[in-house]
Amino acid sequence: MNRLGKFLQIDRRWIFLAILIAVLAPFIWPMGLPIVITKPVQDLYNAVDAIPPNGEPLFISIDYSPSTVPELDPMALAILRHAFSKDIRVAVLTLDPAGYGLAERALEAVAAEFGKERHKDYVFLGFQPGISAVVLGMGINIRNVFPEDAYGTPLSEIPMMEGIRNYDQIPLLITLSGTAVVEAWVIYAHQPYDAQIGAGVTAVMATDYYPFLDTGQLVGMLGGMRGAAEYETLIDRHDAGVRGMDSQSVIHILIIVLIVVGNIAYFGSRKRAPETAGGDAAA
Amino acid sequence: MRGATGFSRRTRPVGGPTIVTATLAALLLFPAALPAQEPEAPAPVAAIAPPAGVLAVDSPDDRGGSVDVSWDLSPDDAEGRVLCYRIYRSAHPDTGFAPVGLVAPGVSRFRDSAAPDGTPLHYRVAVSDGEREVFSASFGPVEALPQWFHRGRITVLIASLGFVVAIVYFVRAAKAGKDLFIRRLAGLDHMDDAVGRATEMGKPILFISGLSTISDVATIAAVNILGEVAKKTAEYNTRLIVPCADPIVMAVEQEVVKEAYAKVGRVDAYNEDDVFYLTRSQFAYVAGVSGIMVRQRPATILYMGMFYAESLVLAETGASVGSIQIAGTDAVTQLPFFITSCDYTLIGEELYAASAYLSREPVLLGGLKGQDMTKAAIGLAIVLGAISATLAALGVIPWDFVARVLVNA
Amino acid sequence: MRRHVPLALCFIAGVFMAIQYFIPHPSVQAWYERLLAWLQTLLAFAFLIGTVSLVRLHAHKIGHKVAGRGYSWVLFVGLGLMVGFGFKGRAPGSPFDFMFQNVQVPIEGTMFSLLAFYIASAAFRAFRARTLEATLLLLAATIVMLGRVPVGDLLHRSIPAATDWILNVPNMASKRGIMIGVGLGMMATALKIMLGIERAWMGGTD
Amino acid sequence: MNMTLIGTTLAALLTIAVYSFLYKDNPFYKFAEHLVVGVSAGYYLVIYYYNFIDPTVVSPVFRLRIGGDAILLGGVDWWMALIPGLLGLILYARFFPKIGWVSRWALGIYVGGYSGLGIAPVMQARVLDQIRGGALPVHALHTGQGWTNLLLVVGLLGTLTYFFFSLKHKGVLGGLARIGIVFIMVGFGASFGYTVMSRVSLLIGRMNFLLHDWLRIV
Repeated sequence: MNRLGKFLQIDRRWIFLAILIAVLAPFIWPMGLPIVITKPVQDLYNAVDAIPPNGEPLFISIDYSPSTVPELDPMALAILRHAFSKDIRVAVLTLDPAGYGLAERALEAVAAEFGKERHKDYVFLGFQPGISAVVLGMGINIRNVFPEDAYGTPLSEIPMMEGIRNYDQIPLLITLSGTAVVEAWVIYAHQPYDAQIGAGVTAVMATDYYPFLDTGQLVGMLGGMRGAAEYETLIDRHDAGVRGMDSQSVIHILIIVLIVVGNIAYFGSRKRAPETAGGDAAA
Repeated sequence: MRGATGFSRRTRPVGGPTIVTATLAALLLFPAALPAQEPEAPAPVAAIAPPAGVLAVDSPDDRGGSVDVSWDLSPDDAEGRVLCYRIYRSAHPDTGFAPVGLVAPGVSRFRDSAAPDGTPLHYRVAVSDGEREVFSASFGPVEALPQWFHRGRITVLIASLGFVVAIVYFVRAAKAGKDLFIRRLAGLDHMDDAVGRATEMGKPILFISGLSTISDVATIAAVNILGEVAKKTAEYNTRLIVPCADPIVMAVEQEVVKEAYAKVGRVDAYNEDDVFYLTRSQFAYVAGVSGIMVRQRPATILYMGMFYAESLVLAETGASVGSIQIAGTDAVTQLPFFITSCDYTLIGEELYAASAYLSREPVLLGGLKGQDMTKAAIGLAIVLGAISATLAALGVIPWDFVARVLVNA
Repeated sequence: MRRHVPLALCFIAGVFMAIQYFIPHPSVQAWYERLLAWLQTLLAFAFLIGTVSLVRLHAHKIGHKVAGRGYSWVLFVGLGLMVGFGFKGRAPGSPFDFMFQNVQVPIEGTMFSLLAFYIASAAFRAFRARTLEATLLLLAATIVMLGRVPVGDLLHRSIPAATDWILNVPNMASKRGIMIGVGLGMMATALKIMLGIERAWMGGTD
Repeated sequence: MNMTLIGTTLAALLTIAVYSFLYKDNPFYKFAEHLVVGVSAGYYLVIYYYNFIDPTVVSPVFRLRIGGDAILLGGVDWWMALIPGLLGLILYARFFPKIGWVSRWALGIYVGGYSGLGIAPVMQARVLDQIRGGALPVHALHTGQGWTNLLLVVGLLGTLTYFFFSLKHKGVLGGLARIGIVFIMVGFGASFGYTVMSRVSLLIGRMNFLLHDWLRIV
């Protein structure tokens, strides 16, 4: 085996070390690279922007758990900031038991930032188990599934919820999720009740939902940390999303360099020693 | 598509003729719209014009308790004088109206989802400019009723029935002894080798049936494959380890493995502790399975079923301990990772074909034939749809027609 | 009784759940909701069976003095604490919540983040332009990777557009095709289960 | 030393224990691994009990309450709550070999119910809607959109053909299937590339936790 061939057998722990360095470096030297806005993000932004102030509330379903916080939390914050800055009322709920604390924290933080009043400008409905049952139930009457808000106030006593019965009075519902919950919203809220659904998903789920954007089953979508960064750029409020994109750039380039170098080594070593081909089968 | 089951969100623009009609109607109907017991609405001279053309119908395709109300916007809406529309309901045509909802200006429809079933109901729509409310004529009677059939889903019903017929027909044909061909599925051809390799090396085989519950059809497909794999490991006397992430899946898989061992007469070799529950929690499960991989160093790892983000952690850990890995999943998002990290991967529907392929049971092969025929029909539908859309775009046939066909298809 | 009853129950439950989709009438929907709640409850009951299996496996390790049995004790402590705390109270700030937030969440989050390392090593190891298919895979991956980060925009103007095109055209076409195929496979398997053709779930007794 | 700090420190040490697995398997990882398996198994046992068994069975049957409402002993609601309880209990029959087969009754309902539940929505969302989305006009090949639509239609047909199992992939069918696999591979490459970002995001999140929440150095 020649030197190039040996490179292909390199201990993968060197790659791990390189990744670790790459993720830590931008923490020390921020770069602040520019962000381009994509259509699904612009669409979602426009949909939120079109909601009349102090009217029917924007619903945000915080359907993620702590494992996807780095990608989805910045989205929640950016959308909440957008809504509150335009005096749009917000109702937050969660279909993930682990999302309760996350939803509450994000909502209270941004509401305090804009001096918003609970029950007048925003409401936290809390968690209900049984995803499809909740989504379907909200189509009949929100009060059936959320008889009271997270702190025990009956919905009938919450001023901003007056007249809000089901999806017909919800101009837009945004689900933020790292799982297939998005599909539940599409199948059980959009399909039967024609609810307008927007989504914020992890980068990995995003490709899955492109067909739904195309068919109009989703109004718009934020994909991964970049989606959050784009939204932050649209509302002109840079935060964790934009910051994280620097680390992202470095690691993406590193992986591409690894692929390129790996292929050069592979073809170089094969010319001289053709028998080294094999090992892991290609697709 | 949209609007097939509910209202369109678009509001009607108020055109010239509409304004005239609405004003006329308002003038004509005005007195009737002012019942004596509604004191908050005195007859003003320069009042805003009430909405006309109020229409209330039982909401279609629902479980009852709901009425759809629509109206023509007040002519004053376009001038921005309207604050809101309030919808009133009563059991009588001209008394006892109570508000049931409120909508913003520019909106000309409302779904009253609290309507009592089976009672004659009357509706009125009042327009408000902030100071007073002006009522429309009442419309009625209308009854809210539950429906026994969801008309919007007739296409789904027909398509589903067609599919059932296709499957049943080919299953019966297969039972009758028709010879059925099945194309090669690369990963599964190596199943025997993979089991054989484990036997030679004296190392176990790890079978991971995904993280989903048995309610996921992919998990059931995995269980079917496990049955075939267990038969082989029983024959070769190779240890089969099955860590589960769902307790019901575990219960089912214990049955399946035990039965497979019994079938080849090796019930003594079955160890119930090898088919066990770890935890339902996604990455706690991954932590546990990764530990099993690095300590047991299985010769072969099979990933079959529904997978989420954990796929690559598992497959890379498996690759690092030198296992032969065969994966199969219908999780489109995870397929790229299995393809890069595993030796063979069953893509999407191939997972469902696997049990037929491995068992060669005629009824299962028949079902597969039925699927293929449906696929051919779908391909044809897409081609025909594309052709008619093209013809419409070229102006040969009207778009209306295509739209109708596509929406109802 | 052993074979026909479960198959009959399976058929009846399946047919009911399938046709309720078309019947909005409350008399049917009420049963649908009831049955759905029963199914979820059934799963909840099964958790005890699963936990018993886990406990038995590790009790076995301890009983037979298998190497590393100390870790089985660690597992028992974790399990015991959660169940003990859990039945006392689960509100935020409770010991149950403390364990969840400071043991389960960080370990799971960290396991998840290992993917950043593994995705790099997988790309390096497997992305070799050996065949046409493999080449397309690695080219598409590289372009999309560049297009997802701001650096890509700086490198060449057309990279984000190319990324969008790959995601919206070839990616969409293949995803849609796979989705339809998977849909057919799912429905066929579900149907075969209801009809009792596919019966591996009950041990495949035939 | 308050509880928050203790919690954060515990979480940070466990985080580092898991990362040590990247170097090699070691006692710290084994400790974290067994701990999290135990803790999470306990978590789900408790959560599922309180979210399902308690409200649907235990509360109505023994405390005669559904949610906040009282029910009658022996009434319809009471019996309806008893059924899932009995179904759940017969699952445990598997612990007694002689009557183990009874547990299949509950499994039958479970498996059958979920099988049936999926059929129509899958037909709607995964098949019919996708056919609608896939039938695009392919005229105007002098524009980008025309070609895009043509590719979408051809790619979709190719992918579908690839999943033909009962015919040999030869001739036209073989050609289409080949086109299909090309599209599939490009799609997979795109998914892979697209995913890198979310994985790195998670790593950034953990590093943020260690450096900011725990050590407070950034």
